[in-house]
Amino acid sequence: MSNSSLHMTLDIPCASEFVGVARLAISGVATRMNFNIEEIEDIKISVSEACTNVIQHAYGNITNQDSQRIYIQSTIYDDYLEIIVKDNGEGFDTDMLGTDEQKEKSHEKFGLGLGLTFIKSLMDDTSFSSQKGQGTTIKMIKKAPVLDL
Amino acid sequence: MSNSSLHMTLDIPCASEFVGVARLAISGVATRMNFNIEEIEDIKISVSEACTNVIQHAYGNITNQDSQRIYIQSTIYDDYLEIIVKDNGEGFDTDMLGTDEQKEKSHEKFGLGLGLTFIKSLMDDTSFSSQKGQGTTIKMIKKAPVLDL
Amino acid sequence: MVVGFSVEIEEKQNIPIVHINGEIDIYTCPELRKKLCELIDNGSRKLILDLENIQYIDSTGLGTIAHTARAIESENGQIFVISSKNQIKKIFKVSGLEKKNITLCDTETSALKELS
Amino acid sequence: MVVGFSVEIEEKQNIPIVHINGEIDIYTCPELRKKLCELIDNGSRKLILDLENIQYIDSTGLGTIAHTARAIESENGQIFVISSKNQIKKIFKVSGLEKKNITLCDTETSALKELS
Ligand SMILES: Nc1ncnc2c1ncn2[C@@H]1O[C@H](COP(=O)(O)OP(=O)(O)O)[C@@H](O)[C@H]1O
Ligand SMILES: Nc1ncnc2c1ncn2[C@@H]1O[C@H](COP(=O)(O)OP(=O)(O)O)[C@@H](O)[C@H]1O
Repeated sequence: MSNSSLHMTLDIPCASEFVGVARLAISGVATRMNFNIEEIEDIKISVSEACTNVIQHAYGNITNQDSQRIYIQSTIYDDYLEIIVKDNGEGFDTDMLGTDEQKEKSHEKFGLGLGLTFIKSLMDDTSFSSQKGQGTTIKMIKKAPVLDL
Repeated sequence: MSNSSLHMTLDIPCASEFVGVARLAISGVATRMNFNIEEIEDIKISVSEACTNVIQHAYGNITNQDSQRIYIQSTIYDDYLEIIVKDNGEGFDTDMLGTDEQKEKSHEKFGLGLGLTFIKSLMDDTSFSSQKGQGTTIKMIKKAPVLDL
Repeated sequence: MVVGFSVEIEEKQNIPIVHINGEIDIYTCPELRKKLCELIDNGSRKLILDLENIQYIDSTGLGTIAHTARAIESENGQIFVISSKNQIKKIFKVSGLEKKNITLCDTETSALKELS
Repeated sequence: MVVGFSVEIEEKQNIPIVHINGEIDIYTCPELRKKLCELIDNGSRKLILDLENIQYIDSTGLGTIAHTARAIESENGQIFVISSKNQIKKIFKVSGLEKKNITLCDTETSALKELS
């Protein structure tokens, strides 16, 4: 089944004042899928965390502000919502996730290393890919509510 | 001044359930500009009217559902918000706007010919361009609130 | 927050009061249109539409109200729209619909008074 | 609707109660952080954060609370967070912050009782 007819793309600046825009747009999509209020909150937080990571980590040494963007894509499938948050930033070595070195770095930057933990615990499936110099992509899936008929 | 750092693009399917998503995203942007509640309502209605027009009129004889999209762009400038709503539909002859023939057509389609009237009266500036076979673009501007300092 | 859309019908003094909740746009309009058609098919010629609890309405919603009003116009049908919100009054004014058999009222009480 | 963000401070039993309104995210956090730093700089070691009227909070908000708690930990400082919402309780649980000098309470009354 082709689902590009239920596909949305949002392209926002890598700036903290636009994270709320991403949250609002995605909550609009989620509402159309009959997710309940708590599930919509889970989705909003996860998208925010992914955007926040882009703002905090993705474009560290890249100075051209205009090219610093966050791409949010969502596709509605019969039984799940797929969300992709993508950047064209520096990328990073995903092997270092969970290591002491990463935790230390997180703390330096005022973070708690909670962003990815939140996404993993609030969404049903998460996959992460990153390439140095290419950028980072996080894909998350939330299962659609099973309706009582 | 380059403002692409304050530029947002939203690409949604040409489907009625996504008009609310456009409304939510644009209200998020407008909030960041300190528009008041009434101005944000004006902006939401105008964007909805433009999207509704795309759904009702743009892709009449085009059968490939996947390519039927609505593109919403917004750019924050110092003293105004610019919003563009674009489609790649059939386009139409803008000279017919306001004619009896158009009014009759509107009524047939359950419309009142109110969409563009609303946009013009709720926004500060509106411009419309359409080319047969190419699609339609509507550009609207809402002046930023003057802050009492 | 996006609120669910609902249309509920109550009757007072033999007049159906249509309470609408949520956002009236191209997505939700078909449901509203269906309910209004049912009322007219069942013989109602005076209707009260309560818009106090809607979060949003645009030309699609006004179009639905206008078409309903037009359908009952020849039989002296009338629609009273309840809304105290400035934004809604404003777009009714822009639309020019109020001249016809559509009347805006601030409260349910004043709508019922006008109808009795 | 997007609600404006505000942080207001009230004092009861000599304890500052920080009432937060709106959404706590990467955009609004700096303002919250600033207010919390001011309180600590002025000598407060016990704080109540009232999250009853926030519409949203994520790891950025929890990070700010955690950093504040850590700053006063060595002086027996404590933060009481008021929230009756399940969603907020859930993310506090996921974050593991509750183990430290941060306590979740359902109401202001119970927070004040714990502190006295
Ligand atoms: N989009 C991204 N670009 C570059 N690095 C990232 C990105 N997202 C996450 N990271 C890396 O993964 C680490 C873990 O992220 P996270 O769990 O959200 O914790 P925190 O943001 O608090 O450090 C970050 O510290 C950062 O090094
Ligand atoms: N995106 C579009 N694509 C093609 N035609 C359009 C588009 N937008 C508007 N139109 C044309 O302009 C007319 C006037 O639009 P409008 O004022 O919104 O009234 P209504 O939608 O009620 O007919 C429409 O009837 C239609 O013929």
